[in-house]
Amino acid sequence: AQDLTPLNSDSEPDRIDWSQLDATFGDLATPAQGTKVGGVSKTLTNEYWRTLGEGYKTFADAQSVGVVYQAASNEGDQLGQLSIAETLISQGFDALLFSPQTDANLIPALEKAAAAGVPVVNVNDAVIPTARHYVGNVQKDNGVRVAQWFIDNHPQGGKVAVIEGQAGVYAAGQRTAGFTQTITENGNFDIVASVPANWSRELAFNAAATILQQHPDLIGFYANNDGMALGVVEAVKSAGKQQQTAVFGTDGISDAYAAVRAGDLTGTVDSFPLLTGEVAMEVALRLIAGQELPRVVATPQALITKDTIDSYTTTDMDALRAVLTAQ
Amino acid sequence: MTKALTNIPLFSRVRFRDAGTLVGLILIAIVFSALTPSFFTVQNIINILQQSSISACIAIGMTLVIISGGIDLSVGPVAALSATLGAAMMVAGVPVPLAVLGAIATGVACGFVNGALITWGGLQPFIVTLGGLSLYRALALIYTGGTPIFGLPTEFRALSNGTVLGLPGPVIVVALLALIAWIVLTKTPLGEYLMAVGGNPEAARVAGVPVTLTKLSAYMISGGLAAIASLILIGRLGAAEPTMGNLWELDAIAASAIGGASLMGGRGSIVGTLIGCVILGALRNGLTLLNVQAFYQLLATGIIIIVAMLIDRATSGK
Amino acid sequence: MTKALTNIPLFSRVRFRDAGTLVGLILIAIVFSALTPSFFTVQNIINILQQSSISACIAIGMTLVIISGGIDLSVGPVAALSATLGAAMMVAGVPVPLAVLGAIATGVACGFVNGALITWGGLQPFIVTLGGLSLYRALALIYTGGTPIFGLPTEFRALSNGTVLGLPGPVIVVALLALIAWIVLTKTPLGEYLMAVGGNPEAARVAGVPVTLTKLSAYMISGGLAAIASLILIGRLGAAEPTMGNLWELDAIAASAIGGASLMGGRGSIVGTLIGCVILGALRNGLTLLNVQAFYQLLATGIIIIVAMLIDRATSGK
Amino acid sequence: MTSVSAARLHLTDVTKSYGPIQVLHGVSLTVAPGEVHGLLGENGAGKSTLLNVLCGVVPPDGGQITVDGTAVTIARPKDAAKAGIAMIHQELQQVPELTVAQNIFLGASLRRGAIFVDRQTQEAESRRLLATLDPSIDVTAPIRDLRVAQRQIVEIAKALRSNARVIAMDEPTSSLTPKEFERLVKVIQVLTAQGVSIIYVSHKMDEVYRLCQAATILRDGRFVTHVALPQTPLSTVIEHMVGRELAHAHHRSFATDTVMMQVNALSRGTAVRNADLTLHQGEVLGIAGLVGSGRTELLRLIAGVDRADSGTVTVDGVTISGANPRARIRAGLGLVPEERKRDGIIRHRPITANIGLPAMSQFSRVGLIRKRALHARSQQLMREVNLRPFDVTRAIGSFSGGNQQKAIIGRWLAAGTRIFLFDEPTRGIDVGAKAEIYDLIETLAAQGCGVLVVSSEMPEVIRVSDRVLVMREGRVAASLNAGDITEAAIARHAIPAA
Ligand SMILES: Nc1ncnc2c1ncn2[C@@H]1O[C@H](COP(=O)(O)OP(=O)(O)OP(=O)(O)O)[C@@H](O)[C@H]1O
Ligand SMILES: Nc1ncnc2c1ncn2[C@@H]1O[C@H](COP(=O)(O)OP(=O)(O)OP(=O)(O)O)[C@@H](O)[C@H]1O
Ligand SMILES: [Mg+2]
Ligand SMILES: [Mg+2]
Repeated sequence: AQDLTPLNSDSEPDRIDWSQLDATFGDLATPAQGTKVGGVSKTLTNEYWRTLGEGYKTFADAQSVGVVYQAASNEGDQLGQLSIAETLISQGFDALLFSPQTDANLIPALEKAAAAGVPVVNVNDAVIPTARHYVGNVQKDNGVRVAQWFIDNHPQGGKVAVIEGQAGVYAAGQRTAGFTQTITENGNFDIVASVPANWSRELAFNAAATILQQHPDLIGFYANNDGMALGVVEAVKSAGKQQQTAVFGTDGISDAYAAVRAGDLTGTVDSFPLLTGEVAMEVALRLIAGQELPRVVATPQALITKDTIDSYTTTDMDALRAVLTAQ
Repeated sequence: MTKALTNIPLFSRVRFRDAGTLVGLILIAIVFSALTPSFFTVQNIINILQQSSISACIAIGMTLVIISGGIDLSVGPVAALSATLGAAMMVAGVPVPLAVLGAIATGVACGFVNGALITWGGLQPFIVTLGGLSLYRALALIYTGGTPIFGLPTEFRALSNGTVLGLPGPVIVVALLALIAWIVLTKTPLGEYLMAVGGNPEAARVAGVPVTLTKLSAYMISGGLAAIASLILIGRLGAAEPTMGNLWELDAIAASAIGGASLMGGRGSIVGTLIGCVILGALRNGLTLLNVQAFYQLLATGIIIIVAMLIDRATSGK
Repeated sequence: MTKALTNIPLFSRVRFRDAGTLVGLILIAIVFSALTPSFFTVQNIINILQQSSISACIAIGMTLVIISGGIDLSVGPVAALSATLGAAMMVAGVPVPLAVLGAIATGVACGFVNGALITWGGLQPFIVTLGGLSLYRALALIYTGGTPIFGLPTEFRALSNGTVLGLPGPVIVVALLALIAWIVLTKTPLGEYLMAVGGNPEAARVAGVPVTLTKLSAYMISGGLAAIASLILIGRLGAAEPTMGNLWELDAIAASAIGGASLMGGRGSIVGTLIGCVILGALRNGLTLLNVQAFYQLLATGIIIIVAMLIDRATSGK
Repeated sequence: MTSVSAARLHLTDVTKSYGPIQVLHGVSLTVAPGEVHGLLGENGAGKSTLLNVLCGVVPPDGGQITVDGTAVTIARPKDAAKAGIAMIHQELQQVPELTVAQNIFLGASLRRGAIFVDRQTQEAESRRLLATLDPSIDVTAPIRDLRVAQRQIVEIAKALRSNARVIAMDEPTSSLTPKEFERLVKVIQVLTAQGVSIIYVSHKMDEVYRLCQAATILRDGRFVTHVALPQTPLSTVIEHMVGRELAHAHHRSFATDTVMMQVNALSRGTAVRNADLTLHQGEVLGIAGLVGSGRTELLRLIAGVDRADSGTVTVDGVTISGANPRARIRAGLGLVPEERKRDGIIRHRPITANIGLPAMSQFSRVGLIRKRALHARSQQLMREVNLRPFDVTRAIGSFSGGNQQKAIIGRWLAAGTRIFLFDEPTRGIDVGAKAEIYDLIETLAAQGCGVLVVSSEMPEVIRVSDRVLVMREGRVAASLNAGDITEAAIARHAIPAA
């Protein structure tokens, strides 16, 4: 693994879009009988990761492949996740899908797997620099898309605020950076606050209430995930500013969809966890079959607002694939 | 002067003790007021009170438990479990008062389990409630499958979001609860028992204090208050999440300690704890108003907790 | 038989105490072995030991602190701060031994700050280290700007990843540290002092125990061990992250308590703590092998911590 | 002997073991109505355990209890209260943060309405109970602000609160002065006149002879005999208690002219003001005074436990710079504190650890404790003072109070201390051991050590001292030399002028 340059999933040149897999590498060969794939997720307390797991499972079921999907007990249990990953390796899987808590915490497991000749795919979020295979979206792009919406819809600019996730977490940092850079470059906007709420709906609510009170003319919030965004929505509502203040989240969980439909949440950046899960499983199976794939397989994401929501159905994967491919 | 004060015993003594905590709060308020004009406005003060009300609700229960010589690390998960059960009932159409009672009963039941393991099981409170921290969280997650419960009835949410005389509902509810807790602690036998059980369990037992019952009550009250806090919160947020209440225990313990409770038991004050909650709330609020960057917020929180304790110690003597 | 045993005093008394914890571990091992054949294999046992080694390193320090009547909630952030500083030095080309010393010195220094606030500042350990929990984390984040430090020298990483006689390096290092801690606790004046200070600080002072120094040592050792744990971990990971060490304190406290330490101070055992760590490690390993879903793992963890304590209490009498 | 049927209280065949160690071997006790009944025995004889069984604090393994002819089962403290039995505990059982009144009514608070504590009535009632004992105690002050003697008085008041038919008093006067004892005598007389029975445990034989009509003597957890008092001579009683005859020794002096320690103008607040004293080699210097006269505080200042506002302590001509116990211990000082439980013992640790604590460096080599040497030395020392039970590896908390005291003294013997600071050294120590401790003090003096002895027992001060300082309101009011040491002289200097 020494020959690999440290992976930056956002800028790695050796990449392919998910939609090009079939076209470039042909249809997936039927996996051998008894193929087993293990998944290690960040946590199951977040719908995003549960849905990703469902993606693994639906795709694996279709191919009659066994899956084990394990997760740490919470989003901060880094050593626990490592233990789980190592324990899985010792059980002899044909491929592993890791969604690490941090950039580094699963490295020993990755190395162990490499030593055992088991392919490992780093799926989304934190990026293991030595990962040979990565499937996921561009974290920074989440923030960029929301910033773009503000630029498009409020050409005259205005005050905006960011509700950040846990300090020091990769995804939180990237999403915030994407938003902040894009909107600052535009020059018309003023980021009046960018404060952490540790992925907590309650803290997000409190922070938003405080910010709104200090800046009654705020035109929008960007929250690093949907849970926090829904907390912000409540704060905006209780301040009676639904008409004036837009609220965006990230992840595209079902509650966020419902809130967008209801007109509470202005939008969310969906990175399609179910589809991402399917793609990741497909990549794993292709690797087991011995195919040489590019290092990064990029998965889609889209800004979901009331206007676009109907085009992204979340249940019919084939339809979704079609919509996204068409873009 | 001081002498005269301390001569009017207990009552003034308690007041005097709480004065140290108050000084800490005032200093923080002065600093933030100097740094940002938005801090010291009626609106923002109400805001701080509102934001502190949930943690105050938890911290009141925690203070009683700490006074009894224990600790309750499981408040967050207990809150989550009560909230999700309560919310599920409401969504299923159970009348709001019944669902509220159900949620509180859940919290009290969890407290009872904690207390039973500690008293009859003879286990250490820290470890029992550490186990509870996993256990109740797991139950909440399993029950909900990990997804938040939405769609709470508006009449329920009105309680959390309404105001009375300009004060938010939660502030009034928690103020009432605090008053009751204060009365219990300072005016009823249970209060004496709590102090006795925490201050000198052997003496309490010898004197015929119902030690087991007293400890059980403390954990049950803590569980019940956790449930009430969770109800206030879901009323405000409109959703009951199984992951809610993360790290609430640390906030509550910090508030109790800042307010003068001794983690060795036997000492603590409801008024002090309330001030402690407001200190923590004001801190968070002020840092947000100042738009302090995440890392530095963490830094400031750590420093201010320690400095508040140092001020408190310096002013309250000894 | 039992009578004969307890007549050989102190030594056997301690052993007897730890036997309770061991029974818990054996029961867990039996259950998992029965449920999955992969559990009781040499490879998997080494695996469990390796996974427990880091938490054991932390828990040893925690046990000493707990025995001295304190608690150290700041171990995780102290580990993160030491690791990032040490890693930065290595990456900057400082010779590995020097960087290692630097990291350990950082941990010890953090421990000193904790201890100083507790002894000279007269603050409660819980609240000081709760403040430290934010403070040191913030320093680590600010220092690194929130990004991990990669590119540790291979000769450094070899220490963590090598094996001696089939045992992983970390296991051997931690076993050595545990041996030293055991000697310190049971065979040296410092050990006596820790027990005395935790058991009755005032009497210890009157008897000429250097109370301040003893407490300081406990926190400094805890900080130093946190740093060593962090070095082992970054050796394994090949990177130092400012966010590492999350929730380590709870694991360490749980292990100490399972191993028989009293959170009131004055009592605890290194052997017990090590067994406690292995219990927690075996638990996680076994549940993963059984492919128990995350929520149910959480449930099992909570239940097993409590059951282990109940077994322990039942077998060790009183 | 009272007939069983007419007895107020009748205990038969009470047995009790702690683990493998049997503490009570079928003890019986009978008390008549209105009788003050002594319960006598050496340290560790089982007196407290028996009373604790009676009061439901400790569950017995066997035995019956009859009160006024009815058999009662006492499993919890509440049962004892219901049966009309109250107890004054040897170890003060109080809650430091609660007020005097709250402590007196702990577990039985008076109510106003259904839920509120009636503070006012409790306080008035407490004041009434304390009126005869010590009216100066502020019933609204938290217990932690009270001195030991006052706490003990509160403990007595607490036992009086419940109008019990039987009051068990376990060394109620261990930290009281003769004057306070007199007040207690008055209270007891009123009680017995009302038919209340009292079980009185004390190591102060003069008190026992003064108060008791009869006594039960225990030795090693067994009933030895029942004696009528004061008919039975003291020597016989003591012989029953200790199993041998005690030689009556007289004071011997070993004082020299060599100054060992000099205390100059030591002050702390109003507790100790400008205290000077000189201690010579081989001298036993007694310090007498009323409760609160500052004796304890003076010793604590000398021992470095509390920090002095001003003043110096000079040992062998060298002024000790460090104002902490460690520095003073290094200079050869050692304090046997008044409050053993709070300042003396580490409960869960064995006797050996408690003994070795100040002398760890002496008992270690290359940083490791020589456990064997410590064990051997502890055994030797504890054999000398006759520790009971003789097991230096047991936790000190499981020993009777008197035996704990022996271990604390042993601590300083092991540390090679040259200046001993004894604060009420025989508090709670039996007659046999008392004599042993007097001998010990004499031996120390003979070896050239200097000894300061604070004691509220006048006979004790007179018995052991070569010279006596009398303290009054924090000052050293007088220094009495050999010929002038009498109770009258001490009292004259101790009592403040009106
Ligand atoms: N909790 C305990 N565990 C083990 N042994 C105990 C315990 N309490 C008391 N003992 C033992 O029981 C015996 C009797 O103790 P007890 O306190 O009744 O003596 P006592 O007659 O009151 O002595 P003293 O005059 O010193 O107060 C002693 O040998 C003591 O060591
Ligand atoms: N805990 C305390 N709180 C308040 N004052 C105290 C306390 N302890 C001692 N004092 C005061 O210090 C002075 C000296 O008390 P000290 O205990 O030294 O006297 P003593 O002669 O040893 O009496 P005792 O027989 O009670 O031990 C007294 O005036 C007393 O009121
Ligand atoms: Mg006794
Ligand atoms: Mg005294």
